[in-house]
Amino acid sequence: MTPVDLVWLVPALPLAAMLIIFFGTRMVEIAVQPRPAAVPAPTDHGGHGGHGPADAATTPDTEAGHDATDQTAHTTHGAAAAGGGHGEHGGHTPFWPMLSSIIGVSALLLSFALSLLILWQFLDVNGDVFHTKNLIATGKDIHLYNWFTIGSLNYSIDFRVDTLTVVMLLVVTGVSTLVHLYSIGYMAGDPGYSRFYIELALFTVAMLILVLGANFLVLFIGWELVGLSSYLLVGFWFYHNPPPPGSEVPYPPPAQLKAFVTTRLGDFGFLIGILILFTATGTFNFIELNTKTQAMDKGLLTLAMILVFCGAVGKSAQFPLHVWLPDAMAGPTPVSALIHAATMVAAGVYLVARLFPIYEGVAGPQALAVVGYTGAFTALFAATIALTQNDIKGVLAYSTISQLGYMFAGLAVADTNTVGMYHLFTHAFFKALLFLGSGSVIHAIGAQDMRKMGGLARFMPWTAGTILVATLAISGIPPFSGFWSKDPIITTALEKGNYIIYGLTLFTAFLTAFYMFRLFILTFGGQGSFLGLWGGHDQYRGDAHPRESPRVMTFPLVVLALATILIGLAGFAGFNQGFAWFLNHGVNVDFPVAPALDANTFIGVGAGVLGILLAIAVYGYGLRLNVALASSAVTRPIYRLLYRRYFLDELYLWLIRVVVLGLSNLCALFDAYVIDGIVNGSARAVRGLGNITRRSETGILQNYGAAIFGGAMIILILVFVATGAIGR
Amino acid sequence: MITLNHFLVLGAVLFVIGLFGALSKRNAVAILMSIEIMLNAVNVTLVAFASAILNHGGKALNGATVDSSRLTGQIFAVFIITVAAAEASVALAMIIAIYRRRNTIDVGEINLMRW
Amino acid sequence: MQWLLPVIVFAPAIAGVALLLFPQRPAKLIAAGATLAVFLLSLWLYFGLLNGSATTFGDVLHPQWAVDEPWINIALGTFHFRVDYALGADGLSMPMIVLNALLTFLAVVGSWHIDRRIKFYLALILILETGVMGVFAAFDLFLFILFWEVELIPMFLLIGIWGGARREYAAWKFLIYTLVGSSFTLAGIFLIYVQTGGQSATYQHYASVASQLTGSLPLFGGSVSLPLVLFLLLFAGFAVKIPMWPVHTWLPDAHTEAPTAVSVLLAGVLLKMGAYGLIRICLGFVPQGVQEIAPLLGIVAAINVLWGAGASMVQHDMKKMIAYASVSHMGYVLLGVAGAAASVGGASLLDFRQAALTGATLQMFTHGAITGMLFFCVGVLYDKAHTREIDIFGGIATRMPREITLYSIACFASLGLPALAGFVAEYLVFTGTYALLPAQTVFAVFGVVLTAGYLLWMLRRSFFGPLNLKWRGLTDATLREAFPLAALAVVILFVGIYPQPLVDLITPAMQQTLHTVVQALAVH
Amino acid sequence: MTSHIDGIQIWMLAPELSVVLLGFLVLGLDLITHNRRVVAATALIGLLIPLGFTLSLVVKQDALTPDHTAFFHMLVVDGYALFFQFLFLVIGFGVLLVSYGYVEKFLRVTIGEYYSIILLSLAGMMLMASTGELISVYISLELTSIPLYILAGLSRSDTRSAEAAVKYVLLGAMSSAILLYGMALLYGATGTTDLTEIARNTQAALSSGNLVLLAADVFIFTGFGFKISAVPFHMWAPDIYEGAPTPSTLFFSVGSKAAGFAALLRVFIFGGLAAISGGTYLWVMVAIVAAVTMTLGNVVALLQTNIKRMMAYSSIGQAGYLLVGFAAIMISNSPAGNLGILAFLAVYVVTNIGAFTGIIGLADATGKENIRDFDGLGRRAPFIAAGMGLCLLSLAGIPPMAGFWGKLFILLTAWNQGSALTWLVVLGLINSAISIVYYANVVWRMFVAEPEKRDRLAMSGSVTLTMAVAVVGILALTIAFGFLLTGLGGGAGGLFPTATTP
Repeated sequence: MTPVDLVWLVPALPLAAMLIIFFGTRMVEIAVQPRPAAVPAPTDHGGHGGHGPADAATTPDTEAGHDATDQTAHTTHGAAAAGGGHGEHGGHTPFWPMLSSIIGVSALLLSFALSLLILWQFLDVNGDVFHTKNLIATGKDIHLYNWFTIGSLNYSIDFRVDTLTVVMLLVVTGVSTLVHLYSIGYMAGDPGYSRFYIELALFTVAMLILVLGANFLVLFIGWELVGLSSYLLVGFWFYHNPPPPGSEVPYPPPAQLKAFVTTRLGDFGFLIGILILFTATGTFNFIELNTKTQAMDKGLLTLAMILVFCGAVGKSAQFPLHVWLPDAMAGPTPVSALIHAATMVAAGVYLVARLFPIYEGVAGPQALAVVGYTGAFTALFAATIALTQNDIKGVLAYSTISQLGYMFAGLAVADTNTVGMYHLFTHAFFKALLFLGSGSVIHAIGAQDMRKMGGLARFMPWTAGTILVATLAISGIPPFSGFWSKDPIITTALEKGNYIIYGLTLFTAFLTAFYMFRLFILTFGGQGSFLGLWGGHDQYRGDAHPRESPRVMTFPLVVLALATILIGLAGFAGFNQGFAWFLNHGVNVDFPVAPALDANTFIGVGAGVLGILLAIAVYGYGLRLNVALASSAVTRPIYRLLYRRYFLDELYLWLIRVVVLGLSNLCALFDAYVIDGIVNGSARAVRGLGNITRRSETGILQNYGAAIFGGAMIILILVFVATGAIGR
Repeated sequence: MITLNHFLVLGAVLFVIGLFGALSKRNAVAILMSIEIMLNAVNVTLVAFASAILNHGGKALNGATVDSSRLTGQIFAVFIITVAAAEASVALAMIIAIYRRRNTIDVGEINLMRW
Repeated sequence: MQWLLPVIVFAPAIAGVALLLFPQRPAKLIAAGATLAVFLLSLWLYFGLLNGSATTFGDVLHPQWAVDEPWINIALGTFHFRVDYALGADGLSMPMIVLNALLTFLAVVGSWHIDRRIKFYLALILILETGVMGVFAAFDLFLFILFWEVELIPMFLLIGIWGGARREYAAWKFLIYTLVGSSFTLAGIFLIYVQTGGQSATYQHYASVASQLTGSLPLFGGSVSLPLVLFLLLFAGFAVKIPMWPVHTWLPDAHTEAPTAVSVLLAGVLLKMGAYGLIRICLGFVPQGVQEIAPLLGIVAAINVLWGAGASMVQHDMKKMIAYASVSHMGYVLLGVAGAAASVGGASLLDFRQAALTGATLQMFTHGAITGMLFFCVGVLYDKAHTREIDIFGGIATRMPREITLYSIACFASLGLPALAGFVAEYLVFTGTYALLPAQTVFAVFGVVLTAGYLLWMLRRSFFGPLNLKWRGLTDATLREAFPLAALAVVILFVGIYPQPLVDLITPAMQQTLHTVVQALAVH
Repeated sequence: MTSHIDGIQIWMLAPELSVVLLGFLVLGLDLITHNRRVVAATALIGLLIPLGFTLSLVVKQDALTPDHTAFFHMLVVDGYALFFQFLFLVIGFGVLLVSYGYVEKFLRVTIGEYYSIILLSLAGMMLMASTGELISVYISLELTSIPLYILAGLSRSDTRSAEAAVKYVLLGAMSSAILLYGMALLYGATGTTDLTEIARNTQAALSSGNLVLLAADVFIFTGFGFKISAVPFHMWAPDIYEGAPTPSTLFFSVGSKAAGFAALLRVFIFGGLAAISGGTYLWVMVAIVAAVTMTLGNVVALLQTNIKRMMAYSSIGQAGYLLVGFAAIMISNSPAGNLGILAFLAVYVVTNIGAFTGIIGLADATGKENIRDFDGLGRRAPFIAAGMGLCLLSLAGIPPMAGFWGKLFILLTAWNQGSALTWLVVLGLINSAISIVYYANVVWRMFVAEPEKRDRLAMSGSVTLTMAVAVVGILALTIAFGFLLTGLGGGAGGLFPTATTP
């Protein structure tokens, strides 16, 4: 019984936690709540406070009463709800909800520990400790149970643990643990506190199922379930009032709907792809697919792989299905950090990495080409939008989309999934850090519009410092982790002679650095000495009283920052190669997966530096470039185009309104008028026939007699004619 | 020489005359009389057939031979006459009844019930 | 165990008639008791078999607990009229029997608040249960059609007396639609009875001669293939019940006007009678007929899915939306059957046929549970708010968390979320049919997206967002109201996570059916 | 064939004789006593005597004359005749019982007179089923009809009753005239009025004779078609049904229709008219008539507001289904088709009695007879309403009531004739779908519609008893339909001397 055999515990622990909270502490919490005298009228705070928060999505409840208490609880923190995107602050969490969070966190800690053990077991190649030799090469299949077997078709619930899985396990459990921890502070006093932990746990379970799945069936189950938890968490504050018109802040109810349906659109392609593969090979299992697909028709296989990639496009918010991710920021910030930055959105990347042997080896080159160009284009596309956004989470959202684009590009250009996966690995940490940091800011000042910030560094040094680290990392500045994962993508693209992707990614690197530092300066700094980070006069443009967040929130920031730095430093010690070795089942890859000391690297880094300098120049030293661009007649439309996100949302809305609803109305009307018209018409026809025939019944005796004899005569003549007796 | 067909034609003509009367007269009693004519037409036909079969040594129209000593046709006619009388009496009673109620025996006006 | 099946079939009706003789007061308790007893009996059958020596419900040739007595048996010259009182259960019918028993029980519990002419109401529901049970348990074609029409009048009256505003129109539409359809089915039964020698009408007989049933009929000088005619005639009645586009328009009216519990039964089990007939009789006894038309049937199935989804998208009445949703979901059953019968690939694709057909059968069960749950949810909401207008609500999730939680579970099950029952069936159907009818399947799969669209849109409009102050006084579902929902939720979750017990019992029956289908293919 | 009259022959005539005597007895009793109960009891109990005779004949069939005929083939006491005798006795029971309360309320005759008229007509009907000879067919037909004319006109208050009587008697006379003309031609063509001989002689073909035979066939069919109210000879039915007192209407709808079919089958099959050479197209005539009859009956019934008029059209529709079976017989002397007709009639009689019992019950209590007057009857008189609903649904052919089996079987026999009648069967099925609309409409009124006043209606014991009997009868027929068919198998077979000895 080695750790890897217990891998099912990794998802099982959060599941247990979820059930315990659902049926245990949450129930008690509801039970012990005082009954309110009357249901208070909902009140509105700061333009758009929520009211009557309740835990619709997961909470069974004995009486509607507790909502009222939630309401009162809410009103005390109402002002903090301003911005419509985040919950109450500084409220203290009662005992039972607190217990829920403790249960959640401890469960996650255990899973994380177990994952670490499994990593150790994998690294222990000679089986000195665990007596499992060379697990790294073979991996481990774990058969849980059968759904059913039909003839030779096998629908079974299997897990597979191999190096790729282990990496994902670590990322998911690690980041998830920190977010659980962080949320204790961030969600403090929120009426849906326990519900939050239930849904967070649900997400973790689903994500773990996704990465553990040994076949498309299990993977798809996890795939859809993370979609569900994303839906629930995005809509966590479903009861808030809509934000005022013109605000960049997304609104939960439509956002959650958008998130689910858009990804479903991708899943449509995904499912078709699965069906093609299944029909051709008769199996869902990834390992079997690697070999069985070789017999498949190349063109069909390529098509299938492209369709499968559609799923990734949806889940990882690539163009053109990226529109849901920015809106998904309507969820609480920890959720954005965990689901919509670090883990779930990376599922698409994981999917391609998981199927990389088929993509790279078996299927036609077109498949990977599609992946690569989509990724590269999306990277640039999202970056351009990020330049203009004012909502701090909005910028981060688009940067996420852009970085995911990098990952796909990386998968496409390299001969191994290492490059892309490594960027996923590093990105998970620094992007989570960025989001949690922004969350800490929002938590402090109750607003998320960067124009309402500035100079916060002096109030919240920890947050500022950690975010700076992340910003440098994402800008690809050595020695931070981002440099080690991002630069290889750019350089490999060049070495492969794929100049388009090279150009796109390179330019994107420049833009990334620019908008990230724009974000940093607008938030924490300003104009003046040291970018107004310290000293100088107060740069704060808002009206709240910012203060550093509690330890429970800053601690995860520090941990993540350390991770970013350490992974970066480890890079000098050939960590990249080690990662590659591990990911390739203990085989050393013969090509560079780390930036070498050559021109390309300098160009890559240079792009980043350039971006940073420009940002400093504009936002630190008042170079009025941005204002000029935004106002000049020539560039104004472009600025507007970017600011309005290329009007894609409007386009989709129009499509839905006109095409989908139009056709739907057509169906409904056809039913109502054509089909029912025929039905009712025929009924009316029968009655009409009756109405005509009944007129023959005149009531006059002699007509009846005439009918008798006339009828007899007609029949007689008919019979005679028929028998040929007459007229012959 | 008068053959069977003459009698048959006579019967048919009588029948049609009766029928015409039954369908055209408005007076219920007249209709009743017309019906009697129709019945008598039947009687003529029956008796004609009977005598014809007798003369042809019991050969029926379609060539089948039967015991020629029978007087079935005539007997049938007698029965018809008798029953017709009974029927007529009942009919007259009914006509009187309707006359009592409606003061008319014009069948054109006896049409309370229709459709 | 011989006596068990007849008891399950006839006990409800007897209880129903007895109900009319008893005084008002205990009526609900009696009805609930009777239905519960029937449900437990059906479970006994089910699990007694699971644990018992037998490992399967067998197939149409080897039904369990079979009863077979000649009822009408007269021979005159060359003409032989024989009707058997033949009951039995196999992998196809048993899940339906359990489902019917469960839903009827829940329906009785769910109509606890009804007081108007309650005795008559419950009696009709019980008679209805017997009718439906008979359809699933009958093993003789004439017996089948007899039970098939028993259900009509109770349903007619249930809609007519306890229905909504347009109940008169709905009830009559339901009655006439169904009757016209079933009169063609009866003609088909005559034809198949005469064509197969007219010696016996038992399923075993037809199943054994199914593959020899070929040839053609003279028609207006020309000639048409006999199996095709047979299929079209027999299918006419089933198509109305399923309901298949374009004869589906009775369903939205009936479901919308009927009282909650009756809508549950309508969508839960009555539609399944059509699907059952399609699989058992059309596919089982005239496989060639289905084969000749399978691609077309697949296309119609896809239309069903998309059309139903589209129509649901623009409904303003929750019940009507769910009604159209069941039109959409029954399309998957059609698709599965069409796939199983498609003549491409021959016997080589047997496994995929198996998957498709098993999926279709599973879909019958899951859709019954899910849609039943959905209608219960709407019912609870309606009893409190007295409206079903989607846009009239808003943010009421804050008022009735328990109700909305269960409602959302039902919705997610309906849109095919994994770990809930709907997904299992749909996934199975898709994986099966794609191999046989790719194009049709692709279109049908797109229905999954639309379903998510309209269901979640409905959730968003009615339950989320700021509370519409109008509904401030709304109270949450009481435990009694929530009981049927919770019960169904448990079933849905169980099947969604661990479908094996169900599938293992369905599979053998499907194998036998497919055996004849493949034989027919060989004949082709 | 025995040349002289002996005891056996008297015994064979005993059922009809005893019914006639019973009629006179009741009439006389009515003069002596004024106790209605005594008279009614006598009639009802008295009916057990003919029933006993019939049963004795059934049991001791082998003790009869070898060819089951008496009085020189005038009387044929085969299974077919016995079945109809039994059926008519059942009808007698039902009508007498249900009309008990109605008579004194609404009619201008005493119960004794009314009963005696019915009994005499009943005797005629029994004879119609068991005569083997044209003259006696005619006599028994008139013996049936003349009392019916009287029954139509007995209402005390209602003007429509007298009108109905006049129409009925005049049209009846016309129809019997054409029937007689047909018989005359038949006699001329075959030289005999004895059905067995006719059957034999029709085989000998002669073209001129065939024309006459065909004409005879058509005229005779017309004559009986009037009795069974087949389109286009149906037109009297709605008016007479509506105008006549309701118990009389019931008697017409079951008694005279059944008698009509009894005689029709007897003449056409026993007399071999169905099988005349060159008559091969006769079935087309019957099929067309059947199609028109059921369609017109059901379609027009949809629009009626008076329940009795609706029932009239419904009975026309039912006649259509019966004619479908008759068409099957005309194609090939199929015993099955014949059996179908008998079984259908048996079920039809019981269900129709039940349905009319409901109507009479309402008329008894309220004197109303419009369909709207049935609103809420389900709550004003639950048992009567339930029974009536059951019967109506049975008429509509909704399972599990016996009507479903009857319709299913008769249509199946037609379908079994090969593709010739397929269209007719499908039309029949569609018609039954249509018919359900107006039957279910009454059910809707009784159980769904709200009554203007909720009072409980007091139903007379006789009505309730009749309804109970009818309901039990239907359920019994449903379950025992198999036995009914097997039991009748002999009865129907008895009609086919050729079939039994090929």
